[in-house]
Amino acid sequence: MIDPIILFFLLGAVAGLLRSELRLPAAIYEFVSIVLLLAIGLKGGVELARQPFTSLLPQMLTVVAMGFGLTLLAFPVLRYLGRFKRTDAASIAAHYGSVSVGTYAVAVAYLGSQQVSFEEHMPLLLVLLEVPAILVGIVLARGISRQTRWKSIAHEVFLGKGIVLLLGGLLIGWVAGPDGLSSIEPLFVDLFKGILALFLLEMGLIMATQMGSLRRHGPFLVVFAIAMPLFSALVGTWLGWFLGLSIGGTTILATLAASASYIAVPAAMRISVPEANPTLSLAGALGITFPFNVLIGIPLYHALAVWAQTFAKG
Amino acid sequence: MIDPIILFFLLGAVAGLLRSELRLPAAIYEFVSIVLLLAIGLKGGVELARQPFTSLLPQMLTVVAMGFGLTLLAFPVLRYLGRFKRTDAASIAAHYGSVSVGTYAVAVAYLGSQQVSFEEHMPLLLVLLEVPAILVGIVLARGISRQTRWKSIAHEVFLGKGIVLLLGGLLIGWVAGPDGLSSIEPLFVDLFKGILALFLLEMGLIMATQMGSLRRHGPFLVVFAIAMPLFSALVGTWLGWFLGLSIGGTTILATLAASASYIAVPAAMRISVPEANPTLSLAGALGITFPFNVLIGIPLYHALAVWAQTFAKG
Amino acid sequence: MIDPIILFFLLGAVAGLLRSELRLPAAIYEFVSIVLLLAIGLKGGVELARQPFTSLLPQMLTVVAMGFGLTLLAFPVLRYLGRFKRTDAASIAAHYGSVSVGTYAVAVAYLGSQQVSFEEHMPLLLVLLEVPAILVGIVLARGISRQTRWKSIAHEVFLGKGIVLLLGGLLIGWVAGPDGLSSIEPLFVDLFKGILALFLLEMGLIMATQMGSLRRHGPFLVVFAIAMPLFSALVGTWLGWFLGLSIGGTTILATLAASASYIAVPAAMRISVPEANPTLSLAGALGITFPFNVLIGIPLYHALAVWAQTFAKG
Amino acid sequence: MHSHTRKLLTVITEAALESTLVRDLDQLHAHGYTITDARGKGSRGTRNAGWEANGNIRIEVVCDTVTAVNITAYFQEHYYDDYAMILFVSDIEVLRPEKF
Amino acid sequence: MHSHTRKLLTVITEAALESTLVRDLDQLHAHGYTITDARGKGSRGTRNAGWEANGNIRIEVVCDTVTAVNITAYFQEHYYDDYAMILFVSDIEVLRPEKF
Amino acid sequence: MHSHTRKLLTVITEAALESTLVRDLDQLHAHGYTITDARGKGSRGTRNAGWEANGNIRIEVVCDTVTAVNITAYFQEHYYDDYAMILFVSDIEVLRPEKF
Ligand SMILES: Nc1ncnc2c1ncn2[C@@H]1O[C@H](COP(=O)(O)O)[C@@H](O)[C@H]1O
Ligand SMILES: Nc1ncnc2c1ncn2[C@@H]1O[C@H](COP(=O)(O)O)[C@@H](O)[C@H]1O
Ligand SMILES: Nc1ncnc2c1ncn2[C@@H]1O[C@H](COP(=O)(O)O)[C@@H](O)[C@H]1O
Ligand code: NA
Ligand code: NA
Ligand code: NA
Repeated sequence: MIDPIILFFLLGAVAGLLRSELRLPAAIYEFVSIVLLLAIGLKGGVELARQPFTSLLPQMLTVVAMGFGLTLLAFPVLRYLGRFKRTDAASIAAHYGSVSVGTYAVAVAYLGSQQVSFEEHMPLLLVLLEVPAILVGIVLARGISRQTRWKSIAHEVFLGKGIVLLLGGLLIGWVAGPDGLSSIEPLFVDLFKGILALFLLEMGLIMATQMGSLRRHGPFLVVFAIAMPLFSALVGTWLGWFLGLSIGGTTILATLAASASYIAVPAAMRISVPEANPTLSLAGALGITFPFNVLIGIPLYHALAVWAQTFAKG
Repeated sequence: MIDPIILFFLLGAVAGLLRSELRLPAAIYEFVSIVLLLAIGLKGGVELARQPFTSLLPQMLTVVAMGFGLTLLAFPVLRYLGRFKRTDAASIAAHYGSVSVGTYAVAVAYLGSQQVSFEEHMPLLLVLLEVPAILVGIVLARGISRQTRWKSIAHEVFLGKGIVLLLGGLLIGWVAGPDGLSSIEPLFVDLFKGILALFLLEMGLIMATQMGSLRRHGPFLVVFAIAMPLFSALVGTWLGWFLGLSIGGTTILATLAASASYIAVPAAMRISVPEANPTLSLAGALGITFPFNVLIGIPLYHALAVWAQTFAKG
Repeated sequence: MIDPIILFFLLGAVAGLLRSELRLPAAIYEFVSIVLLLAIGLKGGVELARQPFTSLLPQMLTVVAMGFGLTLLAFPVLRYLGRFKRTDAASIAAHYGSVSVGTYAVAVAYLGSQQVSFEEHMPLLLVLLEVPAILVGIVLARGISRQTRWKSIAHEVFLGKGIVLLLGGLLIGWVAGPDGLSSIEPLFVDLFKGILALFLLEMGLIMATQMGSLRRHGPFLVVFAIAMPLFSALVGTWLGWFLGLSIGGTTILATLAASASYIAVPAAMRISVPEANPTLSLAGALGITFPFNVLIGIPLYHALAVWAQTFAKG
Repeated sequence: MHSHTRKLLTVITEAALESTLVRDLDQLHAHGYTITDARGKGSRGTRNAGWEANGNIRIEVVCDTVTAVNITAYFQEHYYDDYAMILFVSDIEVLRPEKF
Repeated sequence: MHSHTRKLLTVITEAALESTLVRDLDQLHAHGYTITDARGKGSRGTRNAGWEANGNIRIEVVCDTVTAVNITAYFQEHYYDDYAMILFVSDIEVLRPEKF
Repeated sequence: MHSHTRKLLTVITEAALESTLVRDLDQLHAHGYTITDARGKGSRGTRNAGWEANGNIRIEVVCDTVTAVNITAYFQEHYYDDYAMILFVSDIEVLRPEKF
């Protein structure tokens, strides 16, 4: 059965495509994303408190390597098959090598309603995956030159809203532990799916605004925006199996790999690689990949994880 | 005993009349109304899933006829007794032939605290009642001419924020059903009355700003803004009895009939009948009719429904 | 163990000091403070309904006297020891003679997590304490002259957002009583600490912006902003003992005394004593006193209350 | 650096008109526009933006004289009677005249 | 279409002054005003609008020269010393001179 | 009351540039600036401010002619090619010329 939060996304998309007057004020969009980011961080942090940090190191390193790898793989495809300008190819590759927090949240909700459990420290991997793709993207666009202002890039990357809230939530959850957080659960746990529904309503509206630029940029981008997540999900599934993750954990890792950033990376690229046309990456990530993952991808990656597990066993 | 949400309305009204510095940012007002509209829609949709659609057809048709009828009745009163300009009379009539979602929400809260149950598909009737009055109002103001741009009017009417959210909520509730929605209940059900309280606080503040223009437009508008809802409530009660609704359902139908729109209709009239002075309808609907219904009307219509039921039986 | 809401404050402060891109939209800040103010008022109002009003009169009068007294004491210290201009000294004194609702909320949360109960009518004292310091501050700055526009000052003081919401909440809670409010509890009670967490996140961000002006205004202000609350807390503790308050109640009263206003008083002073430099009082109240109270003060005042109680008994 | 003279047309009107006016501007050959939310007071009373029906917008259009005259005339004919609206024009210097 | 010259007076100042200034404008015979929320920096430091006490507003008044001079003089006398405030005037063309 | 002529420089550009431009303005000797949030349309498409990456800001700087020329030149060199940005200058009268 279809999860109602997906229906909110469809409502937003339809309203947007029909040019309805419906708009969410920007302040509401920010409120909703702040609560989601904190909630995801907090949940992961509580879990981190439960396990020895070192036991997670292999997963952390693998995931960082995956972030580097996927970006490096996407770049030549975009540059030579897609014939994008160097800076555009680098920027799009960075978007797809990084992750989308909204997609992650939908995957969590999906697994919840399917009653599939997963390793709760996934938010840590989410944070880690945001970063490497940005660095690779900048180097691909600029080369490694003396001129690159790494200090201001690091500032842009690590002090952006998304990372600060996720990381902050992780640390708060880690320090406070499950008991400490019980008093703020009504906001950050009980309301999570309701607030996610509002977020998806807005995402639907935003997605609809990307349709115009999508048409302008031609079919290659559309194909890439579906093929790349499918490929990345395979990589993610394989790594999940390799790391010995549960079915749920493998599904999440595949979803992370398949998702494309539309918050942290656009902001960083706009400042660090301004020559890249931002509408290209956003049309792909928001106009195609986000809805694809949310509507089709996540259940698919789940099936893939089940299959991988069975295959591995038998 | 007085419902605390009414006290929030009074707090807002008093603060506004005393010219307090208290203001709710527009973004908050929008947030609060978006959540209310979705919540009302969702609740109705869940109920629709439970019953055969065709069994509701008679009620739906009756209610649409009521919307047409009340607007057509109000117009000559305003035009000839009230001596309003044709366009002003048409616009005010449309406001009173349509419905106010805020008033509906207060009626639901009132019945809840009185533990009176009602037919849960009322949100469907609410949506249906929004539309006919607007169409009648435009025709009354303009006549039926070739020039009327019906396409853009239809867009204005059906794709306004209010209808999209109510209808969207209805559809989501209908598709997802009661189980599907349980995960988003903490936002859309548990918080409903708290958010309604904030909405009414804001409505009180807005009402207070209407007092000035009310004074300017003279006593006829004040009398109309109380007499019309009383008359409409009688019609609504009679139709409720005619349709075999429960006491709660009859109360709601009377309230819907008695309430005057201040969101959908003003927006549509401003674009489609710009010659009509918007402060007239808003002074009536917000300055008089809304507080009248909320403070006095709803309990009265409830008593009326009880009386009608007893009368019908005995 | 440290309360997680304090961690949100630290997260905001660190993000602000590192110049992160994280910002809460002003509309969200207002939403969050409106809900907190109403929630605090409602809770106090419910309690007022339970006890005879006259039995509270001694406490009310004592607290008003404390507000006058602390402001009158702070003024000469600032004027002659701190060598501030007359108007600046008056304005800063008014900030410290009044109270901070945010600090109060943290104290309530602290006592809650320590499972220490307190007299629930404290919000009434909170409201009362806001006012006298403002009046004293204006008289100290201006003298009592014919020119002082007391009417507009009274408007500014009593119809500011903070007082209207606190007082409104008190009245609503008082009229509706505990049963009446149960339907709005999910917003105003269950979410209280989560919303307080968001508020403190924002307060941390705001505090960080005060650091610059703090550096400019030199060490006296820093010393005053710590010494004054410590002294006021002693006064508050002594009065709590004198009034026969419980340990929890004494802790709250000490916290109220120690806290410095950053909402009601700045707004009133800006209009009534415009010559006073607002950055001085804000740097002290927000940059030093608020974090001091939240991180160190409240547990200290609690220990003090325990000690006072034991000392009094034995 | 060489600069060129253009007109800056500013329209202050009801927020409800936003999508209509934006369509008009396109048809009247404005190459762009900028909108900010506003509140205010004029001959049609106070519009304090406390809620949606009651807000103003402030539209700016940088354009040549002919376009400014056309837009002014069109808006005057279609909206002045029925909507809260004021409109004024000032001279500005721009760098890339081909844009406007 | 015939246009007339008027003055556009722009005041940027602390949000806390809004209701006071609006009252002043009425008394100084301004026929209207438009307000937008703003943030900024000047000689009195950064005002980043992160919270209520720290926001700016931007007030525009279309009026004749005499009114502009009066408002400027009044504001200068009453607010320049104690509040973050700047004020500037430019020439504009309007269509309905009787309105301003 | 004696007034002096200065320049009002208005820049409309992507919100993402705000902190960068503010730093630039300080280095280019602007004595202050005012920022409002905006949305709009230009040669780089519609920017409707529905979400953070898609909003505009409107920066105003009151300054002397030299500073205006410097800022214009600097922005033109560094941002015109890669960012949605327009820039225009008008003449204004100010009261306290030493401030700007
Ligand atoms: N003299 C004025 N100066 C500045 N803004 C004005 C003036 N008159 C009107 N406005 C603005 O234009 C809107 C519509 O004006 P009106 O049609 O006169 O009600 C008002 O709500 C104000 O925002
Ligand atoms: N040179 C300037 N250009 C544009 N806006 C300014 C300038 N100077 C000051 N402002 C604005 O006016 C407000 C008050 O200025 P001030 O009194 O100089 O602190 C500032 O917060 C800015 O928003
Ligand atoms: N002709 C114009 N009039 C007013 N604003 C404009 C104009 N052209 C562009 N803008 C504004 O400047 C921004 C960037 O312009 P552009 O670089 O042309 O896309 C747009 O999003 C508009 O807000
Ligand atoms: Na990815
Ligand atoms: Na009606
Ligand atoms: Na105090």
